[in-house]
Amino acid sequence: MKIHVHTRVNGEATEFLCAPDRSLLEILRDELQLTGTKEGCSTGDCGACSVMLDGRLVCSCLVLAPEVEGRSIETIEGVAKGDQIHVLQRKFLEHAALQCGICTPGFIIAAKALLERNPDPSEEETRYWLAGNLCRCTGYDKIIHAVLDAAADLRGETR
Amino acid sequence: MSDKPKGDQPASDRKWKYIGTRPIRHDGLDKVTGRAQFGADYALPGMLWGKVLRSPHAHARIRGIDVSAALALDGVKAVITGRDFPDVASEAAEGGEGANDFGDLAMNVIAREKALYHGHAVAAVAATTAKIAEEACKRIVVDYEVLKPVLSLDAALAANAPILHESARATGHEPLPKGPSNVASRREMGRGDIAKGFSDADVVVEREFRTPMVHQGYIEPHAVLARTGQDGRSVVWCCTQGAFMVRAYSAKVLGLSTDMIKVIPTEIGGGFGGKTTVYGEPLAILLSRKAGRPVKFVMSREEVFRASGPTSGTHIRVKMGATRDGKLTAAEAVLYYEAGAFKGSPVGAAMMTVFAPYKLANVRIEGWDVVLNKPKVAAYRAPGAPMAALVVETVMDELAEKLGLDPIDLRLENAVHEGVQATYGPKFRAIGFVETLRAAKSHPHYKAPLGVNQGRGVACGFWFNAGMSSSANVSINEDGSAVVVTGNPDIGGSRASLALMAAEELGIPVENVRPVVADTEAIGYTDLTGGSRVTFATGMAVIEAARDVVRQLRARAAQIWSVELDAVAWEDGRALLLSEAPGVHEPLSLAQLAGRAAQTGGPLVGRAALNARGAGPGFATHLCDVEVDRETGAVTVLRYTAVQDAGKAIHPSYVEGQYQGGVAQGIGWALNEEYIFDENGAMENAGFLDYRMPVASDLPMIDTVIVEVPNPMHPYGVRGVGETPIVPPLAAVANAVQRAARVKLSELPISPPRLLEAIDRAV
Amino acid sequence: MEEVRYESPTTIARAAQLLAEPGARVLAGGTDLIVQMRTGRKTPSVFVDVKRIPELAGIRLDAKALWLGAAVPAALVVENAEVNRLFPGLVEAVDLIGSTQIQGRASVGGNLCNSSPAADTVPALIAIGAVCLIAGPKGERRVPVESFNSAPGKNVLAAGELLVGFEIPRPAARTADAYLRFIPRTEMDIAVVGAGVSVTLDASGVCTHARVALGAVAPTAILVPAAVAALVGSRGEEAALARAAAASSEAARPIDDKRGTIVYRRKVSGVLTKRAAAAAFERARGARRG
Amino acid sequence: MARVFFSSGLRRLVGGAESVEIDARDVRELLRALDAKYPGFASRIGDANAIAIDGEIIPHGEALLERLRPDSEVHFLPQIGGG
Repeated sequence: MKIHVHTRVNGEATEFLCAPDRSLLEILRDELQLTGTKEGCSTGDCGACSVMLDGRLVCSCLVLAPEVEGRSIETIEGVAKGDQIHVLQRKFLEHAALQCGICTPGFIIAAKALLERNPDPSEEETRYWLAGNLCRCTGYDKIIHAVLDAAADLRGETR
Repeated sequence: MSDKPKGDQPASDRKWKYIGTRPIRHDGLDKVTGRAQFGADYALPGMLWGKVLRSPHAHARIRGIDVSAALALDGVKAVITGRDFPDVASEAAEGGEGANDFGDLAMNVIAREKALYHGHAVAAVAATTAKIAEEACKRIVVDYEVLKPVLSLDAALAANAPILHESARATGHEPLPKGPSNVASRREMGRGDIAKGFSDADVVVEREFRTPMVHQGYIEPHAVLARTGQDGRSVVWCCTQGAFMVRAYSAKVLGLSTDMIKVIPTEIGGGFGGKTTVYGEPLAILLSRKAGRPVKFVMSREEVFRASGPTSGTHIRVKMGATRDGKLTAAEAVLYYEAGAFKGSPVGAAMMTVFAPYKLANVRIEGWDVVLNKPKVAAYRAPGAPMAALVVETVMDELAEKLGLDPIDLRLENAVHEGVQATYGPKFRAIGFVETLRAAKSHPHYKAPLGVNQGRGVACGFWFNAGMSSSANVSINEDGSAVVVTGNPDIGGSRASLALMAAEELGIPVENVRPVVADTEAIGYTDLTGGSRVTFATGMAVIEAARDVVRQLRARAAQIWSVELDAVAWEDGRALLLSEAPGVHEPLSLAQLAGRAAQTGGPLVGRAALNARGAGPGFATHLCDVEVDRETGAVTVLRYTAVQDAGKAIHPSYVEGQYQGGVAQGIGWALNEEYIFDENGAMENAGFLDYRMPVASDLPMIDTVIVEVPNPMHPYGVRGVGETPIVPPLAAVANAVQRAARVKLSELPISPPRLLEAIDRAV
Repeated sequence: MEEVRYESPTTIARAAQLLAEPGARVLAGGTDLIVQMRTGRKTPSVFVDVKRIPELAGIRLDAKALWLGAAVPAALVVENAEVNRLFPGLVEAVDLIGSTQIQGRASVGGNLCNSSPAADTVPALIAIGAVCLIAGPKGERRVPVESFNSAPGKNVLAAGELLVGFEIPRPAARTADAYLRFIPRTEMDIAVVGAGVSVTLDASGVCTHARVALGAVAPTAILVPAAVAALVGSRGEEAALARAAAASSEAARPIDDKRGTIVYRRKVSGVLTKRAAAAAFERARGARRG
Repeated sequence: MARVFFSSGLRRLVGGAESVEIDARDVRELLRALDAKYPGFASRIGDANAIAIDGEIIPHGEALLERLRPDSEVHFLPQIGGG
């Protein structure tokens, strides 16, 4: 039997029907058409499906859809506010921190979670925090630079 | 002032306005906001979900398939097996990558008489939900006669080995196996007198390595959506390196004419060569035709590992000799490459690249292409070259140590340059190998001190780079902005590079140029994104198309001014009159000319279609520092510098990105990545957890040095840069580990247990 | 096709009732269960989401012990200052469970109940003498962590039983723990070997009490009494650490698999025991009264 | 006269020659001349999938009409794939 789930997605009250064993990722992509959240493995090993669930960074492939009843979700589609992109998004563009771009939404969500709790992370802290996000194109170099630069920017420093 | 377009000047003399700058890529905003649509992001009304039933045996004869129970399941709309496909004759596949054969390709897409690897597609289902399709697959009954699988090169070559293809015979150069064997081909190449070369040597070093099958590891699984109308015409959305390749290959596998299939390339989430052939595309087309509804297939990560195209496991022996003063006298290599279930490993390219960086008069190279019960290999970034370079570069390192020479000096002594005859035959044109060696030697990294249990490795690499066919249109909008249309899926920022080249020719800001990747019916034939060819070859087409439209713009201005075409020049986005009477006619801007297009003959569209010749080879020299934990065998990469000749870097950020990405893949290949098979041929680590690709905390920053020795055959001097970066890292890491741990290695990956064993053995 | 249900009880009693149904599975962080479901290794018919049961969702410290709810996500444990101060080794182990994303969901209870021999928190829990609090139809019972798992994928929970949490005794004075694991990468791997050590020192720095546990080298995590014997009475000097290392290598009964070989795991069991013990001694020397 | 080089693997097809000079204006003429000189040559280089003419590597199927200069150097090569 399908379950009727009420949740908030990117600040908007949202409801959907789902089979109990469907993942949040499947609901976001296939039911809510929020395809910015990507699927790379569905086993929690690549981070492409990263979203915020009640302010916690999680892999949406490892959340069952009925679990989000009454909770709030933030996806990549909610990171830019109106016509203003987030500093991280701007820094990813400026640093050429994406090549194919499939991992980018997950990295931006994860990096945003990092900077919200640690405004001045070291390179090592950043690398370990982002270790659950796989990128196969960049060697991570430009991603790490982009995140550290965004952090500096958010602290009001120029690097 | 000249009466000719700037482009006719030699690239090295030219003053660049946009080339070499780092604009934000045009597709970037969509990709950082989640709007960009990749393969799995498309959906259509009435869409069905496809699933593939895959062989649970690595080697089995298929005696029969009963799909009735699957068809009886509510929600199942179509089921197909090998019997639904036409027989496809053996024929070399053009326009793709590597040595593909259409007959083999068809059998790889779906098994016929035999399943040849664990994961080989046997049947496919389309149903209203993915779950029903999965359940239907479970209800298909396949009658297998399980055969003994062949899982290693040694097993494949053994006398009395089980034979994968009973009717196939080895091709190439004698001596060849008589009768059926798992040898697809054996070739030899070389020149000079090997025996004399080695007898002239003061030092001879021989090394042997085994490397495992590894995967490209793109983060986006293969995905396809196909819709077929009652007229039999199909539209296919898929993430591929080549839309025209998908069209041609699918048409061939399905026995259709090319015009029956239109392929719309989606954004692509990485490929590295792995998306240069077809897997689910023909299945989706046929299912959508049978079901009369759109069908979508998305591979799971496990399917990507088991049933796409990794690259070869290898067994390589290399012997090289040198005089006391460091001159190479002879070199010999024997290369065995796994092709997977069907012939066509990249051993040919390996034979040609193995000694390519060095001047050698006496060479002998032997290459074996061997089939076994593993997935059919596909291209992976400089296919065949990294493993060959691993062995040669470790031999070079050992020669340097034995001769008491600096490892870069030894390479400089023997490095190829313009005019030298490559070991694979032809003479090199202008190349930048020596320049990369010098830049590496003078880099601060090379002089930095090393601590206890630390070591520094040097290694070099070579890749040919490709040209091939490309089409491009450059059209001018009514307000003077421009659109560049090409047929190459953008895998790493190529749109920005192509737009930069058009901007340079047109003389307008790159932000005013929109680069577009077109489908197979909106642009002329274009070979796939691969072989490091897009910025080089498609770039050449874009430059030509832009020059075509510039010629038209000059003609329009000449018409307006009532002067001859030769009297009009194009500079900084404006037509200028080269007359004796300056000030008579104010220059006409691109916007002004565009606004008067209707008045002067109609829309302004430049076109070019070419088969690009003159791809310039790429050379790289890499430095790698590691630290070894002698108690656990763990290796930490401390510092890495990649130096490579780009000819001319169009968008330096994306050139650096190619260097860094290739290095990261190479480090993974060197240290941890491998296909692990159980005794029945099932891959044991078919997921990102145990197929250990580098994560962010595994790597240091990767320094890059872009050397620019212009390619004389490209109007801007461009060389491809995508593939060369993965050639040196295997050896750079291995050499660093060998020096840090004082061991000799003979196998990849240099995983902690393997290294600890080597350390314990050496003590 | 099977119909699947999702339930999110708010009481232990209701959870126990649901868990008595055939095919019922506890859903805590889901980071093991959902993967096992996707790969077909487990086919739950009822998901019993226990995260809305207050007893399972909290961390509480009193004079006697730390009470850790079974479903508390790893991130909350790692962020808890008191847990960090008292049990740095446990935090090290919890912090190693998967990526940041996994930490947002995975729980210590789930790590134990998945009954993998390689679970990182298990040797760490054993080293600090943690006790499992189990509720079920027949009431509550207590089981030491080292006795909880019986074989890979198997544990002492009966139908209808549920792990509520852990009671972890407050450490005595000059007591500290440490946990180390070996993986081929720096993150995102399953332990090839894990070693948890806890030591208590007397005022002069001599070890009076110790616990040493190993993971990933036997069907379940194991205690190593011989390593304890090597440490007790020592000051953590090189020779004692070497004896403890040898004892761990001797005690390990590993298998060859895709993650490591027998020879390798034996050797590294010793290396990690030595290193974790050294860290525990170092910490205990500086540790204030628990 | 274009000079054609034979790598060791091909030499058994041409009586051991390392290279020969052939009078040909394009690759098609060259292959005809080689086949006349060494009967069966053209059909047996099937696995030499690319031809290098003055340093330019061209897939076999595309090379037939390629012009040769009097001083051209020609090599037969295996096929290369790119990633």
